[in-house]
Amino acid sequence: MAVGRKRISCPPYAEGTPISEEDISKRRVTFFEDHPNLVYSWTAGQAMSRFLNELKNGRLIATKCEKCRRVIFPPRIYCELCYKPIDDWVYVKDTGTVQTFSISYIDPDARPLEKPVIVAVIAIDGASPNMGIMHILDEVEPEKVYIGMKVKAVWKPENEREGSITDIKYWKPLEG
Amino acid sequence: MEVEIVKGLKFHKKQDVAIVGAGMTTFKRRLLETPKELSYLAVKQALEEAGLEISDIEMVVLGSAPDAFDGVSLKEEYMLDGAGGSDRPFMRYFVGGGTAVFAPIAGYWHVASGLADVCLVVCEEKMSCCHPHPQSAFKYIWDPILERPLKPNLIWIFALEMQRYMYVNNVKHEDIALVSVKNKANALDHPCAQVAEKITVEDVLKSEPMALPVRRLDVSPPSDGAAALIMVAPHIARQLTDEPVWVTGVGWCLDTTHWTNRDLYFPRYVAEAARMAYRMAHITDPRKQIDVAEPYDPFDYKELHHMEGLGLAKKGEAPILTREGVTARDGDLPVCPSGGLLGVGNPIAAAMGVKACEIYWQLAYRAGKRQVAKEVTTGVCQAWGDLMQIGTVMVMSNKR
Amino acid sequence: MPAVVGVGYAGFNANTPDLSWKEIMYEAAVRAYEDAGIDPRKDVDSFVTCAEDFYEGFAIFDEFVPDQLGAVLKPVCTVCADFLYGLATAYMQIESGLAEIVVVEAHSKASDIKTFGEILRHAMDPIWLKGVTRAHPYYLAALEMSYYINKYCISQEAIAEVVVKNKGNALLNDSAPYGAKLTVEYALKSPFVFYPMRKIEIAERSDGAVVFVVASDEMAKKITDSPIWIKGIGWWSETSSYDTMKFEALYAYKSAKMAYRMAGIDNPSREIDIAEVDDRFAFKELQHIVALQLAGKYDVCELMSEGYFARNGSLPVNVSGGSLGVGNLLEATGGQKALEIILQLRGEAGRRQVDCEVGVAQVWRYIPTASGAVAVFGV
Amino acid sequence: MIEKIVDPEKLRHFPPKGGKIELYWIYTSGRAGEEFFKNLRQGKFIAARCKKCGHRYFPPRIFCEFDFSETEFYEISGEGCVEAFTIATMDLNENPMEEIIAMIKLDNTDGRIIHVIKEAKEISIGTRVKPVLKKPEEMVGNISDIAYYKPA
Repeated sequence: MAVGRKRISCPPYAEGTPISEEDISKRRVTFFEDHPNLVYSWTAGQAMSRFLNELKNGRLIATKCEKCRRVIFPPRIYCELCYKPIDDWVYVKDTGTVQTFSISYIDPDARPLEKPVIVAVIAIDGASPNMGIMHILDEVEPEKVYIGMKVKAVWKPENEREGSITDIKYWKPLEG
Repeated sequence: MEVEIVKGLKFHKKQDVAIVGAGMTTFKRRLLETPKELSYLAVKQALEEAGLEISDIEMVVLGSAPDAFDGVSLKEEYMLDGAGGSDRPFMRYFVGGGTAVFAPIAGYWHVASGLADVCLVVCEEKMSCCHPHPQSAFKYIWDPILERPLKPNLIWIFALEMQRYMYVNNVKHEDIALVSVKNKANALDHPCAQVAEKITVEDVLKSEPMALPVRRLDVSPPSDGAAALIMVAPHIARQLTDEPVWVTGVGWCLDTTHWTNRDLYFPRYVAEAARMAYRMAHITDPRKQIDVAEPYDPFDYKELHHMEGLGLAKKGEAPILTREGVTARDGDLPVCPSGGLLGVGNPIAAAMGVKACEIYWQLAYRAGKRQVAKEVTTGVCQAWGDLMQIGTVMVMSNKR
Repeated sequence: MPAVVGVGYAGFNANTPDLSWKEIMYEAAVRAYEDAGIDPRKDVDSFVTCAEDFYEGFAIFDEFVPDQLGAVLKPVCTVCADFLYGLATAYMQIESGLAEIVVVEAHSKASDIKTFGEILRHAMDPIWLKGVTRAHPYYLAALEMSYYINKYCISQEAIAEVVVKNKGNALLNDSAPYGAKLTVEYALKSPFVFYPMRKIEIAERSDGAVVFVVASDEMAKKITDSPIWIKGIGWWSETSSYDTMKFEALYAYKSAKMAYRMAGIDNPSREIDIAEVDDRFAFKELQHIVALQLAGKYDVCELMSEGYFARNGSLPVNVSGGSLGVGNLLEATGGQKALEIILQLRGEAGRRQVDCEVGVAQVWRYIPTASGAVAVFGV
Repeated sequence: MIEKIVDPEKLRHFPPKGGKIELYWIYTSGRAGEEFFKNLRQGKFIAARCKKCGHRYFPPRIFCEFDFSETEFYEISGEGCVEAFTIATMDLNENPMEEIIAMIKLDNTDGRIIHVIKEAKEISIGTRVKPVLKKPEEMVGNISDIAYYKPA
């Protein structure tokens, strides 16, 4: 064991070497660039397979737990609170209530968007309270969105649906 | 049934845990050093402060957030030599952003279980490797079936939570912006700070919109950096110093994956984690018993949100405390005296440097210019991570 | 001393198109809770999951853990390592008084990965190694094999014996998708994909999940009549880079030393009755047997040919079929190995049961690493 | 309980054809890498020696992983001999290819390099090899600046 701790008044820190974006683009520092081809195809499993197949039919499906009497959406094959298998499938409506929302000016790579996107958590009608999903709102001015607003799904035409969450194009206000 | 009856028979640790040294690198948007080199630099500082050699270290814990930042799969194995993991037991823990406080919690049980007497905790993140933008890595935190096809940005989830918090507690953006103003100013005294500056509430409210209500200055920047902490058993601590800082409570808690099924206005995962840590540390009234706090502040509203989760303020009260200056460095309850992530930078896991390390330095009276005005005995640090899911809390005290 | 009081598993199959990664974890967890007779929502203090981001295809896998384990709003954490590291974490949490019952989980959904080679390559040192070649990263194991067999004069036949033995053992294991009845001659005809490594010596991937319920001393005695004690546990990292590696499985030697010391084992080759070692490349089994001190480095080939490590031999190794028979379960590999030891010690291994009281499970963190863990179990 | 879906037509994978992680990474070479690749442009090989224990690292690094003391850089020839080799016949995507990859012990160091061997009629353990560098104007500052190794 070594000698013991130093008496210091300021915390120890080490100086890194800051470099800029330009140092990279002008190759003033050396680096290795890699574009790996990392590909996955996730097994949707029991709950999500049924959910995706129902989306193709233009319907939203949830599951039900008889013990805690919840209608669970998005569906899963277990009730995570009671820790038991769920009891049944139930269809829920394609309308809901905005729980919270945001107006996004950036895309996933943090680049500015030309037209802002409105994103919201929508609690689905027919499911238990707070059972929501995240989705996009449209056909509404950003300033006009409010928490508690009723919205309705706008589906893609039947022949364009492929069993994906994007089969719902967006959600729009239920009333004018 | 039987389990319930048996519970609580044996619930004690093998030994107490003390912190004797910490170190960190400067946080910058882009650093030249490799992840290995960054870890090495931070470890070296911590060893020097503690007065130890690498050969004294028995086990190493690494905390590092997504592999997608450094761009190396199994990245613990890649950087273990820089983190001092060569030729010793070495394990990495990872709970998203919560790692910043979770890694020291893991270090705690390495020592408290009696398996190690000297444990080195290292946190590192090099976010600048990831392109087109460090934020792009967060595309892959979303559910691959329900959410990824919507092309979400990380900021969305914060904006949604912030909106809900403002709505339920009736908080104005002006009050939230005060946090950013306070932390960025606090960071002026931090030698490692990346974005320390004097700004005003107007600057925040007028800054470029990202995902409203979140604006540019509400957000902490992506950074590169590393931090290290040394945790030891009491008999080692005694040899090294008269004033170690003791870990008195730890807690962590993970909420459901389905974040859209929860009311986001209150972080119940932080509340649960805090309950666990406070019970261990015998804290019954956190607002009175805690002298200094470092809640996780990647966004300005998050500091308020987490203060409420930690029980340092009642629901909806945190903005008022901030407005009244209670949380300033010279206030009654200094919060983020380091400058937090908003001021110093946010290299996800390496944020340990401004959370766990900062509380250690404050309690050891070694924080230099950042030392809070009041006398301190107990401090709490907290981090948060995943999809609004995990709370990790650690309570420290300079009295055993 | 903490003990394993319940085990559950799902799989192991080459593919599982009917279950998502969450559902496969759920299946294994339900079985483990049933086995231990506990309710996860009430009784469990802490959950540990073992996962690597890029094996799953997520940036933060920790997010997707709690619901299916019954761990909502409970202490849950992720260890970025193999199942045995998770077991070590459970051990420490119990010994430090943070928990009395801990659940450890690991799983593999390798069939969701479309470009396995790319993902392995992504783990290489980006500055000094990644850009060298576009060859499949198995070449790294082949280089190690080349170094190792040359240094210790390991014969091709001994390595073929490993393949024949493990794939043969797998025929008695209902959850081993890669069992086969082979001969050494047949194995030696398998083409070299990475000379000196043959195709048949590389474990294929498979899906599955393993869940253990671990309890403290007192708790284990109360809730079950047949606890399997974790007598010792060790984990160790040698180094991260190929330039300082010894290529002698030093990680296994050191982690075994740690585990043996904890378990009070002085003479492993006598005191251990059964072993499950990492055999994701066939030569690794020989290397690991030596590192675990179950045989001398110059006798191991001979003992292998004599049937010393066979199911009915003196020291059975990889009775489950090993990874060559069960498949490469990524981070659940150690789980499968520990599971086999638990089943054997409990006397629940069915047709492949051997007589044993102390068993050891060992795992390596796969290419490109030199880290691993060892656990010693006893009745 | 609900009925299990078993019909393969109804069991879904998502995305059906596979989803790619749309990221790429730029790794800076770090302090030691910077020193190495800048010298390589002049045709020089750099290794590093631990100031305390004397371990001679290749690839060079700024710290000794065993005693955490600093290192100093020194020049080496870049030549060495083959310690282990493999003939890879399968590429990343499991398509056929053929390439000799060797682990080479470099002279005057305790370290190694893993690289491709070309222009070799036959190879065995112990074969002496030397590096073939790209032309300075083609160098980009990463490991591919060493084009390959060939028998000396």
